Amino acid sequence: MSISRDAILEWIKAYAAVIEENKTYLTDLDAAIGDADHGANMHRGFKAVLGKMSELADKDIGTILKTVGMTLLSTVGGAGGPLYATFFLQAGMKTAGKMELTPEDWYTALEAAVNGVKMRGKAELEDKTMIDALVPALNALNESIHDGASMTEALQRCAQAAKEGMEATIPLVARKGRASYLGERSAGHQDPGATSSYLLLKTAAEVLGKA
Amino acid sequence: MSISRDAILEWIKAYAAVIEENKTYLTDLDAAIGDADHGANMHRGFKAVLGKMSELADKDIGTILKTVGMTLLSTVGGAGGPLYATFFLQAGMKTAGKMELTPEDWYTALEAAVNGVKMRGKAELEDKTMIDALVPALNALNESIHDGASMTEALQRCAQAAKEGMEATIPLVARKGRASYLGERSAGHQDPGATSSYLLLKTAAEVLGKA
Amino acid sequence: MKKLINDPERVVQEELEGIALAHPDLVKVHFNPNYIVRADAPIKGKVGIISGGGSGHEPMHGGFVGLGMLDAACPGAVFTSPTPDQMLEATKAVSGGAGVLHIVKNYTGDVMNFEMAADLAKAEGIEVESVVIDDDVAVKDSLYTAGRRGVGSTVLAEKLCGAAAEEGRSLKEVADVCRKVKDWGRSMGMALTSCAVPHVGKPTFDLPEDEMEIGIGIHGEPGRKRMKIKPADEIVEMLMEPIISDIPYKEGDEVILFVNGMGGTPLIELYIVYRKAYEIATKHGLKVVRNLIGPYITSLEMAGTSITMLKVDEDMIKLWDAPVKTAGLRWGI
Amino acid sequence: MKKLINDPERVVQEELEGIALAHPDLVKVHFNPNYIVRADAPIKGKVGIISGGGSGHEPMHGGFVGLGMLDAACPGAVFTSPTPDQMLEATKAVSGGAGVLHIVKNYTGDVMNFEMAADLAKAEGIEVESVVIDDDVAVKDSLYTAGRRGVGSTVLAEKLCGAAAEEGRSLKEVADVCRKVKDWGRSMGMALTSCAVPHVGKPTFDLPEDEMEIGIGIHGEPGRKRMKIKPADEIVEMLMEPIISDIPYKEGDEVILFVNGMGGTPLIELYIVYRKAYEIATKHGLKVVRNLIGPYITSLEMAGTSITMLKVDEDMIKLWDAPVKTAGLRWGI
Ligand SMILES: Nc1ncnc2c1ncn2[C@@H]1O[C@H](COP(=O)(O)OP(=O)(O)O)[C@@H](O)[C@H]1O
Ligand SMILES: Nc1ncnc2c1ncn2[C@@H]1O[C@H](COP(=O)(O)OP(=O)(O)O)[C@@H](O)[C@H]1O
Ligand SMILES: [Mg+2]
Ligand SMILES: [Mg+2]
Ligand SMILES: [Mg+2]
Ligand SMILES: [Mg+2]
Repeated sequence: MSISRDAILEWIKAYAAVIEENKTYLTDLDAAIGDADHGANMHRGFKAVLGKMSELADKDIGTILKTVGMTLLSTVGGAGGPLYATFFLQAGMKTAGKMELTPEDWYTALEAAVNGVKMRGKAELEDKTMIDALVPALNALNESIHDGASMTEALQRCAQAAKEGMEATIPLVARKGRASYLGERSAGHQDPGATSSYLLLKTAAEVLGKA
Repeated sequence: MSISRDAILEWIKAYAAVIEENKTYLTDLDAAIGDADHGANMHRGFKAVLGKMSELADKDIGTILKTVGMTLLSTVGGAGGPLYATFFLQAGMKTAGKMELTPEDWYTALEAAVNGVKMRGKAELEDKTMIDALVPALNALNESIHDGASMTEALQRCAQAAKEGMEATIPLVARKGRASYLGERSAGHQDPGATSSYLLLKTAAEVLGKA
Repeated sequence: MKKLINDPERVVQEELEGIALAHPDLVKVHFNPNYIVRADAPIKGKVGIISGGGSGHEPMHGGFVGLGMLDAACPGAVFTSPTPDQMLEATKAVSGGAGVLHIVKNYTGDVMNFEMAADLAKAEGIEVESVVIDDDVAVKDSLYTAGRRGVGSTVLAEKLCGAAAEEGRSLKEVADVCRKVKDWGRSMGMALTSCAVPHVGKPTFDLPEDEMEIGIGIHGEPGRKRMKIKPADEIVEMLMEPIISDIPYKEGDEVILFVNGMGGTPLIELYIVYRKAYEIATKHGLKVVRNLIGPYITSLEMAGTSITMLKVDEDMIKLWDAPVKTAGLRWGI
Repeated sequence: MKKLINDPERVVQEELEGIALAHPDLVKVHFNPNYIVRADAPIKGKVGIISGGGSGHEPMHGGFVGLGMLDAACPGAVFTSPTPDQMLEATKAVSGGAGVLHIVKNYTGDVMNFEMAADLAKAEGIEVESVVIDDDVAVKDSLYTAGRRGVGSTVLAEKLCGAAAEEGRSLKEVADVCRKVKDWGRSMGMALTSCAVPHVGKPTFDLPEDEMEIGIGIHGEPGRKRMKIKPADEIVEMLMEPIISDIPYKEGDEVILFVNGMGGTPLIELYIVYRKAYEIATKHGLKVVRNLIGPYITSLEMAGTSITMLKVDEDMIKLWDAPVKTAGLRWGI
């Protein structure tokens, strides 16, 4: 089973809808330990991405992902903007010219994306950032592929790991991003970026997994 | 029966205490249709007046009342300041050199005081100001004296008329002072200046009436 | 309502101490009676200009003392007009022999106290002219009432008269500039929230989360009417319409457009207000030749805005552009 | 929380339209991408200076564009750092051949976006230096975290660097001035109330009537600790102590003392704060040689204050006194 170009477009569209739905939720999470804008930022970005959909109708996966990245870069701002932009730009580099992705291709793209976020933000595991959702998710995907799991299952295990990583941010004291200014007071709250990252991979499981 | 110098000092001291007690009440009245300072203004003024009491211990009534007026003039400010200052300064002029007052002297002093307030503020009856308490009070005092009432009774009828005048300000639409900016919205509230004027004459009845 | 103060009774005293420490190059602060006076006062041969009023409207008036604006300011207690002794002493302190102008805002207390001070100063041989600013179109004008309040035009009058005095004009000429501002300036304000007088400690009025007051003064007085809150553009229309229709401004008239913040409204919102006010003025054929945007005549921490429009002639524009060096307004020097 | 706006999504757009109408003599406003640039940019041979950050801190940064300060400012959405394309275009618009300085506040988003913009500008052949201001002593400094936030020193850096660039200094020299401010400036803030981001519509945090937040940032982030509200003098001590003990200021050091309003705090209170801050600085043997008092780096309508102290040498005092002509800060011209 592979992931088609159309499925990728579906994923992006579905995620834009998920963001719209979770805008207030993400902003509320950010209000507790940040500056109350993560939902609005992501929403502004993915609304702009939706506006690009028509011009992407016949493009390859690399172009689609790079366009998403460039659009996020110039519309989101804040920390989330460059990080998610880098995520999609890096994934787009690895998928340049491709019209469909094998599980291995998908892994390679996700790995580049996550490394891009690490490189850009210099956060480590347990700094209470999106890295805490992305890295376990990437590892879970890797293992699933090695275990010979189906694409659907691999994507589900990936999303499940992201969810656990997101939840594991709750007790952490933030060391990166705006929440770090709070010191000990940041403990007890779920990281908004880890949450939007989990939602991205959950949407992937839902949309790409049935492809 | 006459009013002694000491009784006048007692009256001023008693009124300072009444103002202290009614500070919040007067300010609340002023908050509704003015700027929430009448209580504080009068309190500041009469606190300063109390500070002058020792130097007035052996002075005549005229000097006492003029000192009260000058002190109010330089400490109260707002509309209340010059009006009450004028009240006491004018009363002081009419009582210069006197060590006690007959009922007629008291009437003459009060008449000059009320005329001073009228001249200074140019308010008419029913403009919703202290005039609405002072003028009926003055008239009642006049009638009582003509009726041959006792000093005690005359002062009581004077205070009673001030009270009725004060209450009659409630339905009025203000035409003078800060409350006039409210137009129709000033109706339904009791005028703070009329209230402090009533309290002044009520204190006079209580203190001077038993002299 | 929370405030950065130590003692409600000492707010003005401590503020004045802060001003004295902050701006010794510009002003001297005199205590008891309280007034803020230009560091180099009196200036021989120059008309002195003083103003004053209750505190709580900062930077007005103390922040406008300095070259090209006021010679002295008399701060009263919060929202309470100052007393004649302050005004008399300030008048004497700035009297350089050419007379002194009193710029008075039309409130019963201010008018009476300044009147008494002017009488006392005249008795001491100082020539005094007084101009009473009454520009607030929210208040119905009538011979039988206290008339209109003095608000935003006061700031513009202080700037223009200050420049005229600095140029060496006579007391009558400086007072004439002030009378022009009085005649040609109109204002109206609104509030989203009340302010709280320090010694009262609670908001002067209660305003529900979805309501606003239109036609507010600068002392936390309730406005002319209360209504559901509206978008900024509609609010600006409600303020501009009575201003424009009050004076028969003619097409082609040049104006200074002053969008004032009441204290608690951020600058970002004032520019949104300015945008619409400019559009409305322009649509009426008025030419906005100068502007002022910011919290200049405030009402403690009140959220809201007032708009002032002043018709100007060439001379007034020249006076507006002249150098001014005060803590609250500065350019050209 | 009530605001004078039309549409939460259009706040920045309409504010920029207002600025464009208000200050055409000082700035041009470019839309899409959004930036505010000096009317006379680029200036040949002069180092260009740009800064930027989320909106909601007005007058910073847009109000500081003009002669002697910034060449351009990039406003992001409210409290959200702007994007690299804005910064790139602004960099190109102010590049006069002598290089461009990016003054960046230390927030992850600002740093990353400016980094990407600098890379893009360098790729287009423009020499860029970036200095990241991180002066907030409320935040513990550590190699393993995002470090300290950039707050009040930014305003002072923009003034001093602007003057240095105006004098014709080289990119490295202007950046050196900025690094001095970064090294010698420290700040700390507090809030009495929260602010509300327009599109959220409710306060970012809830603060009971008798409590305050100490160590607040400028984005409505909660502070380091919450406590019962105290008299102003005690609050000022709590802010000054960590500032003074963070840099080993020496007796006799000269400083600029900057008392900033967070947006909703009236000037009268800032002078009460200044009074105590001055006293504390003086007691520590520091000489307050210049000051700045007012709302310059705000957090929407938040009530509160921040104090910044910057040690200065003779050159920095000269740069401070140099003429500046912007909507938000002006003197000497
Ligand atoms: N250095 C970093 N590396 C990875 N993720 C980060 C980093 N800094 C912040 N983040 C993520 O960004 C999220 C906040 O994004 P957003 O609210 O859009 O930006 P900002 O913090 O600038 O307002 C945080 O919840 C966190 O997950
Ligand atoms: N022109 C006037 N004549 C007589 N009394 C007046 C006049 N204007 C105001 N007052 C009285 O003054 C009172 C308000 O006093 P106060 O609150 O101390 O002054 P301010 O209105 O300046 O704040 C009013 O309630 C009214 O009774
Ligand atoms: Mg955020
Ligand atoms: Mg009053
Ligand atoms: Mg008053
Ligand atoms: Mg942000």
